[in-house]
Amino acid sequence: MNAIPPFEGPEHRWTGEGSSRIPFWAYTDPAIYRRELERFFYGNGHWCYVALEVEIPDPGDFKLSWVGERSVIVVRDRDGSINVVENRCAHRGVRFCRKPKGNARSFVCPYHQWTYKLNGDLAGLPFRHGVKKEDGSVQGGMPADFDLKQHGLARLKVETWNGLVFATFDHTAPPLSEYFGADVVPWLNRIFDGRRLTLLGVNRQRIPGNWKLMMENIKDPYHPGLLHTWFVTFGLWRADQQSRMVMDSHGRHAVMISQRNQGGEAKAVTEGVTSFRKDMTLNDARLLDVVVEPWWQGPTVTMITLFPSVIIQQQVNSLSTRHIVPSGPDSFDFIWTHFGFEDDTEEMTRRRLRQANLFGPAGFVSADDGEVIEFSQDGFRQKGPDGETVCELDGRGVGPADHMVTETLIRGMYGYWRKVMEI
Amino acid sequence: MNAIPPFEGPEHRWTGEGSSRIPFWAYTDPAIYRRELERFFYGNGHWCYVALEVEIPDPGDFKLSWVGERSVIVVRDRDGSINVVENRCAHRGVRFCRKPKGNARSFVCPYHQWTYKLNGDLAGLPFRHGVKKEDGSVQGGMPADFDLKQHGLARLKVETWNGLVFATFDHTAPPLSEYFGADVVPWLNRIFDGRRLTLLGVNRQRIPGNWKLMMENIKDPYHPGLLHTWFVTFGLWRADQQSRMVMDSHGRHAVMISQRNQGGEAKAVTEGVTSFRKDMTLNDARLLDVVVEPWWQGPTVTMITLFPSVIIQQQVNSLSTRHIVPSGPDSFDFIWTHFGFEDDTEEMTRRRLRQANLFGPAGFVSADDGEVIEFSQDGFRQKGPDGETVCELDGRGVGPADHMVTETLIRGMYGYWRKVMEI
Amino acid sequence: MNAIPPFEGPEHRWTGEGSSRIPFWAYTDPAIYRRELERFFYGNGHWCYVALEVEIPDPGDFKLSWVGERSVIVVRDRDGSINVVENRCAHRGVRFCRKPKGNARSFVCPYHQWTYKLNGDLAGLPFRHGVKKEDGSVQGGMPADFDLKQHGLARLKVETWNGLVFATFDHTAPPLSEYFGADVVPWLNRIFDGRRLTLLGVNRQRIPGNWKLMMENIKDPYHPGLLHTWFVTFGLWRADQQSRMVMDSHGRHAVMISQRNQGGEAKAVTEGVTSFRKDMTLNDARLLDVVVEPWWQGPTVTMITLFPSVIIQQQVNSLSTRHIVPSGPDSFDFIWTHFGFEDDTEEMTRRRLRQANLFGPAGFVSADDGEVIEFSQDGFRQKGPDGETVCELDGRGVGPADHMVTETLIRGMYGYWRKVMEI
Amino acid sequence: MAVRTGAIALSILESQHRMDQLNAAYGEALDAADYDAWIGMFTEDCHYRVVSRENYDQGLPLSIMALEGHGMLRDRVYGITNTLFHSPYYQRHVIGTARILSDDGRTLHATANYAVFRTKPGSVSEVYNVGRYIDRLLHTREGLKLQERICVFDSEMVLNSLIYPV
Amino acid sequence: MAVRTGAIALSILESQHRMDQLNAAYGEALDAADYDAWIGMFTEDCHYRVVSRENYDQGLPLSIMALEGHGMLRDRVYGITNTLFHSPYYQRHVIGTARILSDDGRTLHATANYAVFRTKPGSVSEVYNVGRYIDRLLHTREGLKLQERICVFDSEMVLNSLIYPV
Amino acid sequence: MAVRTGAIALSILESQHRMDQLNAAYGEALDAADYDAWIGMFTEDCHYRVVSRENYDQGLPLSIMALEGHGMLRDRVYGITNTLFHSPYYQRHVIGTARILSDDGRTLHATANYAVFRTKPGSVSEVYNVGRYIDRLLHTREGLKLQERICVFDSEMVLNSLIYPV
Ligand code: FES
Ligand code: FES
Ligand code: FES
Ligand SMILES: [Fe+3]
Ligand SMILES: [Fe+3]
Ligand SMILES: [Fe+3]
Repeated sequence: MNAIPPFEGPEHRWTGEGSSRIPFWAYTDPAIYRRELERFFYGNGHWCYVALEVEIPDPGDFKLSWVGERSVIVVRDRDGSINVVENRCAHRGVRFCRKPKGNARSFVCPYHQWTYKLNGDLAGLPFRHGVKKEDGSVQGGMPADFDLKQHGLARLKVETWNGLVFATFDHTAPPLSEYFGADVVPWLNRIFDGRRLTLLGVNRQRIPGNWKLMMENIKDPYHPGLLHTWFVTFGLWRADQQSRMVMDSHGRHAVMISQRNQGGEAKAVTEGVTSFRKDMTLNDARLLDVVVEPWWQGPTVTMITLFPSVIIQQQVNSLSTRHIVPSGPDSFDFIWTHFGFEDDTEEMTRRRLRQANLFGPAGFVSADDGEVIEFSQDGFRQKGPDGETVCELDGRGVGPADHMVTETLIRGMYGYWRKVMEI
Repeated sequence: MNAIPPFEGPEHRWTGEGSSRIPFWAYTDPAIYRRELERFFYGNGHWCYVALEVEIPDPGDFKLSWVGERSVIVVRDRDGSINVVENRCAHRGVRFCRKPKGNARSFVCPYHQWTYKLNGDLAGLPFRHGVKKEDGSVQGGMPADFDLKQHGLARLKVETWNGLVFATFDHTAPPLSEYFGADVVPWLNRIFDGRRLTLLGVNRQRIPGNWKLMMENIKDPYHPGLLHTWFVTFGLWRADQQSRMVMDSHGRHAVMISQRNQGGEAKAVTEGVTSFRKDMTLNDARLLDVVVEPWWQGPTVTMITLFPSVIIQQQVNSLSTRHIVPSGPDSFDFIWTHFGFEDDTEEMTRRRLRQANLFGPAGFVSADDGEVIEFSQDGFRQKGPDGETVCELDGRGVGPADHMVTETLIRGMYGYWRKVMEI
Repeated sequence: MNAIPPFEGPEHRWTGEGSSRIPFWAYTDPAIYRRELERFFYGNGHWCYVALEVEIPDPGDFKLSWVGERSVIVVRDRDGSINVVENRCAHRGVRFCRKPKGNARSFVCPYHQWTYKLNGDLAGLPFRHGVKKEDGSVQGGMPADFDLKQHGLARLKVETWNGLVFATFDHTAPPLSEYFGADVVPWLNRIFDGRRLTLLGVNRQRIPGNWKLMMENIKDPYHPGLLHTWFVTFGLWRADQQSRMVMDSHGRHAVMISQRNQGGEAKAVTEGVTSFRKDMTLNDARLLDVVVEPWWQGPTVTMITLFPSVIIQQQVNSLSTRHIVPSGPDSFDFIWTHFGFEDDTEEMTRRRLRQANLFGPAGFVSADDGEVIEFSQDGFRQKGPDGETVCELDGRGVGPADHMVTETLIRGMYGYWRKVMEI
Repeated sequence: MAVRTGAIALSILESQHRMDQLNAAYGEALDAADYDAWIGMFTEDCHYRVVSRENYDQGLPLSIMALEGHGMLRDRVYGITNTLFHSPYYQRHVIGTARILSDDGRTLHATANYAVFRTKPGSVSEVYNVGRYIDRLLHTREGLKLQERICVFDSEMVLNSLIYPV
Repeated sequence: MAVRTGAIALSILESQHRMDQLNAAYGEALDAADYDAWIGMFTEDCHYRVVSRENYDQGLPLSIMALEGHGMLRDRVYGITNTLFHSPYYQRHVIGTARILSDDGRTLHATANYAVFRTKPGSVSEVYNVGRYIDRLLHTREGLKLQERICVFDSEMVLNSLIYPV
Repeated sequence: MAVRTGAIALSILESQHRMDQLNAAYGEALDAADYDAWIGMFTEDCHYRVVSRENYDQGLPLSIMALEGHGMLRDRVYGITNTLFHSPYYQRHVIGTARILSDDGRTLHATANYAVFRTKPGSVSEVYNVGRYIDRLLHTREGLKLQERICVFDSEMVLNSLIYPV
């Protein structure tokens, strides 16, 4: 029979110019995905989010986290610094650490008890020099040239940023400040200015869609005022608001900034918007009892996408990091860590917790984001490798914008993606 | 290391002549399966069954259905005609329609509210012309050259046949009458003569086997008198009956026609048949209270296979369509829609419902068809790519037959399959 | 875009010398796995374990078993001999036998009732010569040249070994005695000396790891005294014991032999061993109420790995076969059959059953073997194709040893594996 | 120490006990493939149906199993044990506390949620069929008997076949 | 024949019956999407939370749903029925026998294990959310009402979204 | 209004209540890893077995866990908490209403169906072990105690390991 083209592989070409039409195979092809892991999550100078410092306050405290598909241990060392090491024994590959959180003086792989320091160095292993018998002869042991230094846990380069912890397998990666870029840093520092954080909790959801769809979703100022009734109805996010779309120089990171208005009707942005509910009011206003915080300096919403692994959310009084953990081309885990500040009053904490009802897997304005991402992947899958999305709102180019009626941030991300993926 | 032959791909050759020995890889190879989707379900002039008209009686009524692996919406338009459009938004690919059935005035994708007419045309989208500010300046919007006409839902070619609805992505497909062919049409019209149908209900089963095995099963007059005790014992289907095997000129569609006899012993066809139960009688005869209907004009059973997507069953008083929805090489969903006629008496409806106990996922004579299909796939899988079935009952050629002791219809289908698959 | 290297295939090279560093792809690559099935489980003169004779004592008794991924029927024929035939109908491939155990006079495939003798020969099939009508004419039937002999069930070559049953698809395979080799046979015969066995029961576990990891685990005398608290604490297995590591001349089969000591502290082998529990004693000593059996002739533990499919365990008074049934590169089923001897006293049977608490999916010293195998596969998967294990305890060469401080048996197996796999 | 707050007629506790015991016995009988016991829990003139939620909610009459009276139940059992070729499997019922909707001392209406797990021998367990029993029962000298049990199942995509009653 | 061994205060059997009936009705209401009935099982000033076991065990206050009083419950129902775009799914609750930890005739503390199965229409059923109800209830004239229900779930990785209460 | 139809001895309702409460407490203890509470539900001379349906039905004596008396139960608990290396997981028991087969006031025989769900922290829940408890209990001053519990499970292919009792 004549050759049958495999689903994945070389015959995939991105023929069009620019980045306003994304081919479906960019979301479904396993080989594309493996290259994404190599280049975005494990290499090419990219940093991944792994934790908040407050999750491991004391020496020896550790938590398991993820860099791409690789399990890593984030641990605070005796000197208070933070190490990130891969959770894979150097002897025979065992992912040995199984407790999601804990405190350790060292790491011991149970299989043969190879023992590692908190920085991943191999401290020792049983019978390295064999077992001495009565007659003095020695049985077994590791070869004479065995070098402990060559057999530690894979160690990642680590940087913290006012309470955030980032890591990378690429030890040639630039410093975080350079990685984030001058346009994004101020918005990051607006939230993370060195204040101590408090941990409110973690929520997790498994979303059966390609990981990039979540980045798109938070680089898409077009949808919130349309998909999310609460946003348009209560004026949390809608096209008649003063807003700005910021990008780093590569187009990979972005910030969506906006200032809430009073909501209600406004011909230009609610007319014909089926999700708008003219007469909707809350039975219990406490769900949206917004109180302005001084550090906001205006904006009520800032959504920061730090490519490829994390989204940082300020939605009025609700704060969280959202960690993207990809697993295959058509699924990722999305881990929400909600936090506040050490100087929050009890009321403010209760307020943040009440507003948390809007977010996460059950959130009034986030549950449906997970749903549409699932349905997008459904659509890509059913069509097969050809077919493409159309991201041409506000043109086909890439650049910052001072409004929401644009898909420029998405185009920015795929412009960068094409470059790095060499596609 | 020397190259390791991948499981799928070019090294699969159908060396033998004819179509009486089907290689196992025809049932297991993912690449073969993808070509089947392209050529049988999406192209090459093939039509797929999608619904009964009676399921969507009124304007705006819609139901979700499947063409191959693609989700489609079958909807009755204002003028009473029926449209079939792909359930995938032209903007960013979302499979947006999630209700299995309903009534709509238009289709709105929730993500950004692109809105489509019932015929799939894009009616409009929010902020297409941007948002006008107080100062009159306009923010965002789609490019000037954006053409609504280029961004509708994929629309399928549709034809109805006395209550049956068929659709195809291939707009060059021939008319249904030509597709079915002159030999099959009379048998279709015998059941579907323009009478109004009544909907009795839908049953679904997921069968972990290749989709072709179900077509084979209903092109296999050899097995019913052997596998199905009820058929041989109660004379519903056995080799001593007067019967005919009809095929279209391509060998892809077929009709198995037979006339019930009184059952009981008959040396030639029950001797040594372990499933035959000489002394079996029903405790409640109502399960098989057959009443001849005038339109039968003789035959008590007609099983029509309309390649690739549907089987139409008349088994005495039980009528149904059985829709094949493939998903991967080793599984398909099988959707049974039971129906009657508007002029049925209450007794006749009750009779059809009682006889429905013979069919479907729990049916006295159908449950085991699903089982043997699963076990066939088990057998193919365990053997690996080599190995073949032997379909040589009544010779190795292809042609109609006036008896049941034959596998000619199966050979007919695979003859056609080889031609279209170019294998 | 430039070609994306597929995960599997030729680019996998084992560059290093010897067999002390096993590349992760040897455990994860589907193409490697398929070649393993072909060469180790189905060909190249390898034998697989399928049953204990005592499981099918009487003529007609059968049980389903596995050779690699292929379902086989192990059946005792009228003359008391044992046949092993593949559970796949020669007509259209149905894996027809569905009862795990039973008694049969012949095998009948339900689909069309092709009937096979207990040795797999096709005895007959319905309507082979067609159906004769009143007028004497004959309808259908198999072609004149149809030869029953060509259409039996695939039959395996079978040999029993004092109660063990082995089979192979490779009819050119050498006799078992040659396959096991002179160094292993005596240890096998020590347990299986012709005594009648008694069946105590079967336990099953699905271990999500590569099948070779289980062979490694039982060729790894290094871990028991470290992973398994009971072994080191109660002296069932620890480095200060007198022991021997035996291999066949190919390095594929092995025996780990050791003699229990009194346990307790022993600087050389317990110091720093975190799993050692100085003061641990049993609340109920009956769990470890070991009684020496005359046939032991010294050794208290002999663990025999018969590559590729079975492990034979004597751990003090507990005896079992452990059958490896691979399914894909990253999972296998592990089937434990515990047995005793016909002349066991009731106490001895109770003792074997109590000691069974140490083994199987819930065993005090086996449950964690399954766990570490799962975690190994996790580690291989997360790292991707590069990365390798380090099996260099006691050097990098292959040879027998008179102690436990060695990974020589693992190196032996992979030396053989490379040769057969031509990698 | 608990305080008594408004009495409940003993008859209610008794009917509740009878109903929950019937469901427990029902599940055990099917899980043990004891079909005589199963039939014995129905009245001679019983109705037994297994119907998908979509058909039930739309008022469509089609079931996947619809049996009327002991005769048909026996015919089904004969099919299971003698004529229906299938791969054997275990069933395991876990049934929630019943709700008694009405009980006039002769006829009792009740519902209960159920989950049935399927396990092929030697394999893993899977969620097979979950749904709701909608029952009409009679108080008889031999205790409660099912005059009608409709099993309305959520699991509309049947995992290939459904051989045994649920 | 059974012999009586130490009496149990009838009030205990009655409270048990009330609690198990409430749980049965609770599951049935949610499985039928009867949200008014659902709200009616709570007191006006109720607390309803759905929280992961990891947060609960670590004493972290975050929930995935945290509602206070009928007003918020109604707001959630409005979200489910009017504003939250999602793929519809069936729920099926199977709830174990409740354990009454204390009952002073006014306030009752209880727990129960639950399993909720999710089925998308026309598809197969899956284990969706399993966990434990931790309840505080009031005896009222209309029977027991939930003053607080905390659903502590094991299923920490939510299968995409959780739209309806569990 | 419900009508009373044939009394049920209160002792039967009481034993039923005790048995169902014991099962509820049993599941809760294991799900909370409270092993002292678990041991406390057994008599000193108890037998506890977890055995596959295939072995049980064929009369083969092998179990995957077979413990005799508090001592062995404590040894198992020590194994779980100190010596058996494993990936931690949550258990969740959902147990059906018990059937009391006999009760002479001293010894009580009962059965119940159970489903145990396993969840690795931060992951999804899966059907882990479903089966049937076959129990012999004693009425004691501290209430019912398990003298023998045999967990006969359908889920013959264990999902790798089974560390905790079910
Ligand atoms: S695999 Fe970790 S110590 Fe051996
Ligand atoms: S994806 Fe459908 S409107 Fe945007
Ligand atoms: S497939 Fe076995 S007899 Fe036809
Ligand atoms: Fe959103
Ligand atoms: Fe059939
Ligand atoms: Fe071990």
